Amino acid sequence: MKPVKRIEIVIEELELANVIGELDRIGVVGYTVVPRATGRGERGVRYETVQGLGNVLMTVACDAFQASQVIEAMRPILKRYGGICLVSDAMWVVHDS
Amino acid sequence: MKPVKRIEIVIEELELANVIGELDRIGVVGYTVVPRATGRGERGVRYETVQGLGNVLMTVACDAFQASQVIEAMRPILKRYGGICLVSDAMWVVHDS
Amino acid sequence: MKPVKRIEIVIEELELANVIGELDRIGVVGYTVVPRATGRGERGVRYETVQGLGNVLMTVACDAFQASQVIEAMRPILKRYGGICLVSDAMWVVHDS
Amino acid sequence: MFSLSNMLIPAILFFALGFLAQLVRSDLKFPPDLAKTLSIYLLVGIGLHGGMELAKINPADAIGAVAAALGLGFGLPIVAYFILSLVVRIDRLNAAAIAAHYGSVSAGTFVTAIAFLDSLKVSYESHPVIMLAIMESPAIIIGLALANMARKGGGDGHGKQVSRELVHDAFTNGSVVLLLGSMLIGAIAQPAGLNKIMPFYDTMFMGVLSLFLLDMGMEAARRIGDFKKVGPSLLVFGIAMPLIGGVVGLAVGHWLLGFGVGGTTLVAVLGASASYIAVPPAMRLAIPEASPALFLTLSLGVTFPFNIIVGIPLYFSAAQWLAR
Amino acid sequence: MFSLSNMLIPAILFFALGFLAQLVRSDLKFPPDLAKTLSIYLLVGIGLHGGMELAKINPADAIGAVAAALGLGFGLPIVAYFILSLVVRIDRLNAAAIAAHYGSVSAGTFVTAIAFLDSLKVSYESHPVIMLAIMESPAIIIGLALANMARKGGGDGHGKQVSRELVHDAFTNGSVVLLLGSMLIGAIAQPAGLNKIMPFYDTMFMGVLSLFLLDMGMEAARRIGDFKKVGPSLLVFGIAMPLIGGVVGLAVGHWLLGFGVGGTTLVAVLGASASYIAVPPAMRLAIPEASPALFLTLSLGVTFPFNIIVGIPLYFSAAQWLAR
Amino acid sequence: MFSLSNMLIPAILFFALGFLAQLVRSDLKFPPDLAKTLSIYLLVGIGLHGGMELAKINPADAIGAVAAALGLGFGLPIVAYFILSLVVRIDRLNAAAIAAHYGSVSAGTFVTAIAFLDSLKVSYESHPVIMLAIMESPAIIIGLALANMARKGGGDGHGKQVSRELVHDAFTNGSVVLLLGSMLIGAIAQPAGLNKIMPFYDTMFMGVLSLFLLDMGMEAARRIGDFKKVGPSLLVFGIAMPLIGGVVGLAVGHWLLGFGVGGTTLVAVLGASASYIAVPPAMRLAIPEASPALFLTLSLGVTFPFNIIVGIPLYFSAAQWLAR
Ligand SMILES: Nc1ncnc2c1ncn2[C@@H]1O[C@H](COP(=O)(O)O)[C@@H](O)[C@H]1O
Ligand SMILES: Nc1ncnc2c1ncn2[C@@H]1O[C@H](COP(=O)(O)O)[C@@H](O)[C@H]1O
Ligand SMILES: Nc1ncnc2c1ncn2[C@@H]1O[C@H](COP(=O)(O)O)[C@@H](O)[C@H]1O
Ligand code: NA
Ligand code: NA
Ligand code: NA
Repeated sequence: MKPVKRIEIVIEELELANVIGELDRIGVVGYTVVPRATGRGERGVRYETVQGLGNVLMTVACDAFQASQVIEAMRPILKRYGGICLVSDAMWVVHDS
Repeated sequence: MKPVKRIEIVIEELELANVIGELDRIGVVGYTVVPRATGRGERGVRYETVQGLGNVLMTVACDAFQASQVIEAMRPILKRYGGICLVSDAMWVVHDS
Repeated sequence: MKPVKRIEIVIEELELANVIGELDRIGVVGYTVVPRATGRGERGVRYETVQGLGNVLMTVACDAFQASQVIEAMRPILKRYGGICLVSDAMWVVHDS
Repeated sequence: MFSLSNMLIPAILFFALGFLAQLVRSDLKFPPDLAKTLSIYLLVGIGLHGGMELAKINPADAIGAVAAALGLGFGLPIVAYFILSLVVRIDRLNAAAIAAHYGSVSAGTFVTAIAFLDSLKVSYESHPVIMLAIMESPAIIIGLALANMARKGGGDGHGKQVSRELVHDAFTNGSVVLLLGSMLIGAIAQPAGLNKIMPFYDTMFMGVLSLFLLDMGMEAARRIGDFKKVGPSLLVFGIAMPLIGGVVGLAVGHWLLGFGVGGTTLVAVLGASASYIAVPPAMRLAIPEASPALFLTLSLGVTFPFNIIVGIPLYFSAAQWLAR
Repeated sequence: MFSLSNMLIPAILFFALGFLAQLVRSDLKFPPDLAKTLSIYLLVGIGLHGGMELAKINPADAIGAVAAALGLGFGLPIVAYFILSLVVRIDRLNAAAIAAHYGSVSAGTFVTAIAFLDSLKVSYESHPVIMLAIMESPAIIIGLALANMARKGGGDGHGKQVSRELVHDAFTNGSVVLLLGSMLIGAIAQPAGLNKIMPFYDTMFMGVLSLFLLDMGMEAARRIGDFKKVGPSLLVFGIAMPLIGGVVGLAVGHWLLGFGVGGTTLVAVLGASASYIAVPPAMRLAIPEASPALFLTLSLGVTFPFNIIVGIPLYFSAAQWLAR
Repeated sequence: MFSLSNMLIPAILFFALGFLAQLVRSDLKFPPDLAKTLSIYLLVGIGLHGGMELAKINPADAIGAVAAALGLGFGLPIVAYFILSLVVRIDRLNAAAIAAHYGSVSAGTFVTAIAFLDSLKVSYESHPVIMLAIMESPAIIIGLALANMARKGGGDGHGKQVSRELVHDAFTNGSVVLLLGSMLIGAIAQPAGLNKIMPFYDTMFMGVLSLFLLDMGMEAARRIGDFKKVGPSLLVFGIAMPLIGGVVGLAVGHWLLGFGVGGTTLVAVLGASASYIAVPPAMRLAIPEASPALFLTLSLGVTFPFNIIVGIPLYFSAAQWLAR
């Protein structure tokens, strides 16, 4: 087991490609996405009335250094399009140990 | 980034309106819901055989004070209808900072 | 509220029965599953092209002792079939207290 | 007369196929929303057809059927409740929840009965469709009332609020709205427009029903794992109660309403069938102490298959016997 | 002449049923993917039919319709933008986003208009289908351009990249691809093969449309909660703008293109309808500052129901009046 | 004779449309469950039709076809395995997994072949349907056996348990159950009932197939991104292997089973097609070391499109040539 940061992101489905692009740039390979989330925030209620306008819930486990880069990359996206990003600590049951 | 409580709730879809009502009462605006979760607990296996009887997974990020109110509001609901409520710490990458 | 371990597992849907079998063996009753997750990891992108080949996101809340057993049970599965397992701390708003 | 070959109607064979698929633990699985979609289609289809037929009859003529439906809907759950409390001897809250399921109806069973009658070229009255729509709701109210009595008033604030919501939900639940709504549309829409819509329902109806029953067969077989939890006396109830409801329905259809063999069979099916769409969520909200494992296993896993395979032909034979 | 009984075409009644179901807070809910599936079916169906018809006409003949579609697609959002900025006086970014919706079209409204004409046995030209496909995209480009102007160039790197993507998306969005693609298939596929496919579309089309409108009725009514946010002057815009677009469409259809009553009605509907499939995601990406609560409520909650219930019969009556 | 215009059957054009939509990066997307729903429909449809036809022939007559199916199902994956290990020279576990896909069959390809034959008004024997159902499973067993050999027994407890499960799954997987089940229903159900169900399948079959192929076209094009991972020699295998399987199928159909042009074409398609429904999950469980990126890209991204566009007309021309 090794300590990692667990980043949990809720964004509009439309923004997903954008966020994955940022992960690629940073060099973060792994992520998991749960589609079709609904929710409510400062911008009101969001559900998938129209393709692309629902939320997705993304989880990224990575080390602290990469996490800080992901966080910085998320700031402008969250500002522009809304959504949330929560960071917490977890232990990763690594595949090969 | 600011420290928040991350509340994770699993309840029957039918109860969702009820829980959102409690959040409204407390003044918690934001939440995210993942529909169509299945699961197993003290009351056996739950999946959506019938509309409304599946689980949903709800995540609420809020400050510690609101969190304690949400927790109190959840207790009677969990007792009556089952489900779980987990609370942990996280850092919130705030939109505007 | 009582402190618990929150285990978060991402595996291929096909493996779900296998993992639940391990939980049964260990004596862990409760779990929640979110189906239809997609993701990317060492084995490339995973989405449900074919029934059973998508990811599911499983959450298990249990005490530390059971958690360590679950973790050991997950290691060979993760090695063989891929996926991730993250462990963190949470407080459980217990039903009956 | 009824013979084994009547069982070989495709709809029933598809139900058996689904059941079998699940028994041999096949990985066959229908997308979760497919069953919902198929049942929306079936409800609208029955509604439109029923509405078009009902438009032809004298409204006064339907009053008897409406009254009978209300009678069955309010009466049968009370019968079921007493059997459950006094004979099966389960706790009152579970008894109330289960009773509500048996007082209500199963549109899937009703449609299968129609397929059965059609395959035998037996005609039937159009009134039972309106009875189907009406009988969805009253049992929910009775279930709630029985539970409140069992709780000696159940009068905390929460209970009262839930009661109000429940009564609202009972009359606005999706199946009722779809069925009554499309019945109304079938009755009032201009015929030219209806003629453009009906091929969608006429051409596909039996095919859709088959797929629906294939899925329901799997769902029913999935419930077998819970038979242990239900226990032998409740399992017997799951077969005895449809027989009781069926007999009451036969009597109402034949003597009270004066229907022919087809219509009487359909009223029997209304009496015999148990809800698995509208009532479960209502009872879950109203009586959270009751176990879904019990009421779902009984309605979906025992009574539904019993009615599809054994009940419908039986009620039909009885209706024929009455009509001799 | 048009009379109230024309309103009783089932498609519109099903829309009303969905609306009502939501108003009485029924728990009726369509699976989220059902609406998408139904609209894929409807788009392919219109496309194939349109393509088969278009194959019969002289390509040169269609040039006028194509030009008119481009004119409407580029012109109407500019009109809408000025009304929104100068009359309704909302901020420029929201104005740009809303304008784009009104410059584009709603396939659902178009199909309902076809159902309406069919129910009155009114024939129509095949050109409007190609106009429907063409008009999906230009308004997106205009919306983007207006937003860039409002931002005084909007010229940061992010903005430019989004612009490039948006122009790409405008021409490759799903509805456009489905519609143009099936139109092409309808035009070039061998007739024997098409004859095997068309029963799927001919038999089911009106039935599917009814279910689609049932769902859209619920969706429209769900938006009523946001009327407060939208405010009275925007609500008035949601009804005035389709009337303006409808009048422009009537003029274009009747005088410019020389269509008959049916074709003119359809062009009016193209002018009057607002997009709720292709444009919302495009505007969300292009103008994140604009509020989806505004543009979705206007297009889905106000203009769509207005066109279905009032607009279509109105444009039709006007087209009849023009054709006297 | 076969000419280019045969390519213009709508089903194939829709496949091309889906492929193109994905290539131009359109946001067109089918709901994930739609493809599953369509393929349930198609499997039941082929099954019912096949069963009704098979009911007319002498069971003894079908023994040859059954034996041939088993021969192909057990033989082809072994051929594929040796080509993959000795010629393409990939590791044995990936070779075993890929081989299993090519020994099994693709119902989607089979149905498209039927649409192709129908569009040319070429008749065909009913036996290939039963071969389709039979050929789903054996290759899974062979794949497993080859993998166990590659692992030198693979004999840890886990391996043995997985093997047992796999053999079970091979014979109870959803497609097999649906296909055999509806074949049986088609053969034994009372004709009056079947006649009520068949319009659902007859009217819609080709339309549903088109939508299914539209979706498969998108899915195939999505796989192009993985071509790099697959590498040139495996890509060549993805085209060579269907040709080999097609030739074997032609020989079996023409000489061994004595079928006409239509039936021979269908047997060739069975030999040539690779599974993408039943085998992938089986191989994922049995040989977790094998890469899904390889076997899915080959079967869905290379062989499926090759068969739809080039293979089917080719095998048909060859069958015509044999039948001269
Ligand atoms: N406090 C919160 N807790 C959980 N989810 C949130 C919270 N705030 C916002 N969200 C999610 O983020 C989405 C966009 O939020 P916003 O940009 O604030 O409207 C919402 O639709 C929710 O799904
Ligand atoms: N220990 C647990 N870990 C994760 N989820 C749980 C746990 N216990 C219960 N759940 C979820 O809560 C739902 C209701 O639980 P219960 O009321 O205990 O039957 C279950 O269907 C699960 O989805
Ligand atoms: N670092 C990560 N963060 C979040 N999810 C991951 C991560 N790595 C892998 N996953 C998930 O686990 C699945 C299998 O991972 P792998 O076995 O590494 O290919 C992926 O499809 C992802 O859904
Ligand atoms: Na009943
Ligand atoms: Na417009
Ligand atoms: Na093959």
